[in-house]
Amino acid sequence: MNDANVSSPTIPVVSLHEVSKVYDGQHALNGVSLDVQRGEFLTILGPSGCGKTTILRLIAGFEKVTSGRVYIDGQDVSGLPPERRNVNTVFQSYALFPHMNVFENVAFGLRMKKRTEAEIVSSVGKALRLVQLDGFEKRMVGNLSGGQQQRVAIARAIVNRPLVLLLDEPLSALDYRLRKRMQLDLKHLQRKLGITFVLVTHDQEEAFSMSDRVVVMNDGHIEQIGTPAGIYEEPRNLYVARFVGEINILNAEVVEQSEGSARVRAQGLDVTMRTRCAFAPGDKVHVLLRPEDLRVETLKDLAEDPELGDSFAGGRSMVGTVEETIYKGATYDVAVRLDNGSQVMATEFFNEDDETVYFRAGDRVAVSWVEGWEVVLPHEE
Amino acid sequence: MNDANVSSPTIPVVSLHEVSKVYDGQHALNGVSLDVQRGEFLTILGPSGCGKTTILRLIAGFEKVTSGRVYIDGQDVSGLPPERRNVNTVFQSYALFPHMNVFENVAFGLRMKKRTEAEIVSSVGKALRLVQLDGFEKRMVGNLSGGQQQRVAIARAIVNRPLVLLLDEPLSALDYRLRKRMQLDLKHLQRKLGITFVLVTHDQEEAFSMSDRVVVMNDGHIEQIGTPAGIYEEPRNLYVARFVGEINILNAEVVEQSEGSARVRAQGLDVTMRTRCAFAPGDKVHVLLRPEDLRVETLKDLAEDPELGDSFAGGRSMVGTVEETIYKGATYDVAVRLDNGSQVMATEFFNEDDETVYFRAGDRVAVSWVEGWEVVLPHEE
Amino acid sequence: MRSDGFFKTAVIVGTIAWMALFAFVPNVLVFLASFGSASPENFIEPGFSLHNYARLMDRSHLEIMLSSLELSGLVTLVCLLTAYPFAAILARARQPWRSYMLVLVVIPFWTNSLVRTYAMTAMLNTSGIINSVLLGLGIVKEPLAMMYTPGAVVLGLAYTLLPFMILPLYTALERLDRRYVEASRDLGATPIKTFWRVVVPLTMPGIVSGCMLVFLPGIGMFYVSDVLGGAKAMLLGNFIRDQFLTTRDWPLGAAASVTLTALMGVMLVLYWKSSSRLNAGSQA
Amino acid sequence: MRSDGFFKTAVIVGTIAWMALFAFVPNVLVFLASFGSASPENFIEPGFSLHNYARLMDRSHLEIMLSSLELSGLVTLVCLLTAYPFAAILARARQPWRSYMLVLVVIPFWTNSLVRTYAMTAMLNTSGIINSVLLGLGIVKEPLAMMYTPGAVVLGLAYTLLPFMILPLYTALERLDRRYVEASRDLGATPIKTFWRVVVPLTMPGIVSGCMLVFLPGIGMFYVSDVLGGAKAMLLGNFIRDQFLTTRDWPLGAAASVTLTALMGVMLVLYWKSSSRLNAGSQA
Repeated sequence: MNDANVSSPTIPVVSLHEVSKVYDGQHALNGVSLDVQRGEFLTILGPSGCGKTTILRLIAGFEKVTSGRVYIDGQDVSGLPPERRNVNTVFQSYALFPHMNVFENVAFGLRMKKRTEAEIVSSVGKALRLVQLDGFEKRMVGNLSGGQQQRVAIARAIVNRPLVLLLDEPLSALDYRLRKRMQLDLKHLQRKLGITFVLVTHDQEEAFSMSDRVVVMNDGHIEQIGTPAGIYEEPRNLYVARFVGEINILNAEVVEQSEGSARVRAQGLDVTMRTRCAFAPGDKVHVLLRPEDLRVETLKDLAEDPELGDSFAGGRSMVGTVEETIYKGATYDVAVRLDNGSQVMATEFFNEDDETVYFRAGDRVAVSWVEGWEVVLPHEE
Repeated sequence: MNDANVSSPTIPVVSLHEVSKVYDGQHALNGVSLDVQRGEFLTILGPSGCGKTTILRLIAGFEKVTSGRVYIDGQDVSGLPPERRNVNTVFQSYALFPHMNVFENVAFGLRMKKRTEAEIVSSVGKALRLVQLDGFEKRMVGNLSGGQQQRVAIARAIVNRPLVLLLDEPLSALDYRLRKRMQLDLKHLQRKLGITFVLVTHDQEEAFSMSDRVVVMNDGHIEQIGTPAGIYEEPRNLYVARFVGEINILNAEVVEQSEGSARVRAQGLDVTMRTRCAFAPGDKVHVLLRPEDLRVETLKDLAEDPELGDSFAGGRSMVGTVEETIYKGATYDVAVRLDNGSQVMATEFFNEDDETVYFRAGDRVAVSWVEGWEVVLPHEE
Repeated sequence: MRSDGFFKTAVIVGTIAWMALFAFVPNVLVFLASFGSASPENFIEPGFSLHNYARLMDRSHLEIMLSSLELSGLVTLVCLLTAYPFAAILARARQPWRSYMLVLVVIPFWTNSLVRTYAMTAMLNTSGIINSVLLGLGIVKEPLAMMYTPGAVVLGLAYTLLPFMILPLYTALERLDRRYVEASRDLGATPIKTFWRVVVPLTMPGIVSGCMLVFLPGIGMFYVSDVLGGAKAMLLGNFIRDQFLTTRDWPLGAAASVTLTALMGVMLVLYWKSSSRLNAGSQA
Repeated sequence: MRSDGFFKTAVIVGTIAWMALFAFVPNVLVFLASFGSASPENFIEPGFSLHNYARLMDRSHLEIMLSSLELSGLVTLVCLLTAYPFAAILARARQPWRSYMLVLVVIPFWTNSLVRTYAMTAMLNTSGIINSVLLGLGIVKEPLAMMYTPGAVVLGLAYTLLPFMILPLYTALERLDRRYVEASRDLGATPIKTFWRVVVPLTMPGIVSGCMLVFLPGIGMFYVSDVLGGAKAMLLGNFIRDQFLTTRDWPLGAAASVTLTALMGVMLVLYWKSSSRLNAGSQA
């Protein structure tokens, strides 16, 4: 067994090559390739059953690949059992040993490595201080709260100084408030330790606020890999666009294509849009607009204020009726039924002059958007 | 047993009077009084263990009050078992009968009421259509997905046309995406049926986007009752303010108090703030600022742009250094360490001219806020 | 790694083969013996004839079998009716009461069952405790003859076998999620309707395994029948024992045993069939 | 509502009282009998003397007790070592294999245990199956004398009692969350270390209840010892039976039975004490 702590910084710390996994004749993973860089915080995002946990289990060694290769620190680990891989896991249900106290749980990995008692006491103490649980050594794990158990699970893993820490939806069992706090704590812990974190979640907010890179999965394969901003702003297809946030999808047709942009007819509008794809005139496309990029004004205001009216006259404005407004605290959503029957959702911020929700159900409004913030994708069905 | 569907519209549909509940000598609820209005969507919001589920169980009749009274439709139900109360529950774990198919699960309540077979078939059909599960009648519940089971549980409850529908964290077991969709679906269902909904959750976003009124609970008592906007914008104390969203809390001292406002010294600033509380000069107070109400500009920009500089010169600007930025998709958070050592978090929106995150760790910035959007509360410890 | 996997497979296959051998060979021997015939020197003469089974169809043998099944069925019923409420209370009790009551269930199991059977005679005797109490209270004038009656055998068997009924019922009831009961009440079912429509169907596996754990040994516990039932061979167990011990007609005893096993298998299959039909077609 | 609550309480109290009566009265009778003395006409003369316990301390009686405990301990060990791997495989097996293997466990229970014991004789006899095979393969020249040895009794008892060991172990292992095993491996423990440090401690309740379900009946199953062990009264069960059936010295039999129960109680208490000390002080 090589000492994986001494290793080249240039090769990926974890690498999956064309990995497939079949359970009962069903593909849980289908030809997945992925490189995890040293020291990064990578999040695998997807709905339940998309195969994201399977990736973690293959890296940890709990499952064997059906085909393909898994490398940790450049070494093919396909044949290695979990105890011989220099990675540790924080389980979704924590899996703390119920017959041991907090100290013994955290010390377990060190005892397996036959460290001296003095070393163990000092390392466990440090790990528990890192997760702010010093003084809890003798408590039985069954008597701890969910958040405390979660932190014991993290301490139990990091005390071994693994090359990679694998986290399987570690926050899903926590309360909303505690989850938000732990997101920041985990991110800071990762920076402090410099250990590579690979986290699995179905919560897009969690993925965005913690990760350096996000892997969006669907049905056993990877849809897109990129930075949070890259994925949110330039989704590669409708699935990714829908999964990482609310989105409005308009059906449209390409009228004319030129370098880097296309003239598109959507909802009766004729607009030139920036796009990286190549289309032919007549191609069906989707125009994607995030709710927070939409601007909504009442027809009444537009008529009364010529300057405002001008800014809406650029050809990018659609007319409809407000169906409902949904209060969100910092923002509110406006659901608008366009006159052609389709529904769009716009997120509005409270403005300085008027703290109350401005739109009421039934208001006639025009909907426009910031030029260049739309995404044009080929038609999918 | 009175027919509760024919009832006066003026009295609260559910009413709790000074209700306490003691388990093993511990107060789960401590003198809680609450009126639920006919037809409203009321959400009880709080962390786990705050007693919110106990309220639901007392209304449903699964528990008996230790002291106090519970009224349903004006009638004291303290002695009535669950089967004689005209309310139905959607359980957190759904609790669908595993030995029955979907039809039999939904029909259970009607069979107990000895409805005719023809009536049952028609009512169950209608209920399943409402939750978009027609055609699933003969499926065993164990073979359904989480979201489908959830909808069967709702159908099983609403088919009985209860006076009140009680929902115990009905969405907590669902994926992030599915949960968001079900929030809207539930809200629309409630409007369509006109049944009073009482929902329990620990998720503030869920509470805000669905409810007419929100009850914030803590440790067995009610902290505040109000509309989502009322609670978010005018929290009664620090607990509520912290629970319903991110918030920055500055310690300050009252310098001078006048009608409806106070001159307050905070972080070296001297500002006049709107407040409804009465303070004496020298009183310690908290100034609460929501991250989205904060404005952040670099000192460099302020120096270069006199107009911008002027708007920050109103006495409400604090200087500090950017620690980190956290990408959230539609927005990003900026963590600023003020020069006096305290940390504030500001939420920034991407602006039209510059799509990238503007602030970098280490930037020197000034932080200001929209006048009048602060909340001043008495000092708590 | 290859050798590791091979070793694992070898252990698994070996263990299962050993269990199969252990479980099956004696049963196969009994099965084969039932087709042989008795011989003075070797006890069994191998062969293939249905002669022994034909002999079982004798009127006298059939009577023993039927009365034995009836008696054991009665024992099972007594155990089920006694054990169900107790198991239900047990499953709902709080600690430490639950532990105390579980010990209460285990205690009868601790004392040698033969000894307890004799203790029963001290209670049921004409000069025993029950008669003393009844006579003392003036409820009866003459001591009741309870010993050597089928009732005494049923009581003795039920007493000995009760823990086997309680434990699976307790497990089933303890695993039963309280929310199902609450959901049923919430939907308007009274406690009694909830019991029949929700609790009983959901604890059926416990009921069936409890009944099997009582019914089968109930047929075989010859010594209880010996002590409390007197000279009459009331149970099939006594009959089979006699064939092996007294009459030395091993093939006939084997045939009786095989018939009994087959009967149980048929009953179990019928239960499975009916329960799966119930599940699949409850709405059709 | 008041009357409803009263009715409920009455049912609970009634059920528990009935169980207590049912479980305790015969045990109390045995307890009382152990302090009496034998009389020709009434079997037991009530009284209070420790005479019977003193008689148990006889060298010959002590020898029977010790050898019986030793034999039953051996049976328990054989059952535990055989059952643990099988139960582990069973708990991890997929459906429908798991059901098939569970049936395999239940089958020995189905055939009358006395009949199976006789089937064992057909295997262990000098002219039995095992000797035939060994002679045929030329492994032995003379048939082995396996019948009427302690080994035969141990084998017979282990065979009869194995299901009682497998079922609680299976339940414990099936309930064991796989994640604990994965967490242990993840933290660097080999499969063997994982077994001793995680699996065994977490399945200890199953191990203890399995051992109790085998050890106690193992002492009492006199007929297995009769058939396979011959005339020698090897088990305490045979001794007790003889006191009741042959010697008619009921008080001595009762004293032996009470001693056995007390011994078990002490063992159980010692286990509880040690396991709770283990849990509380594993770091001290």
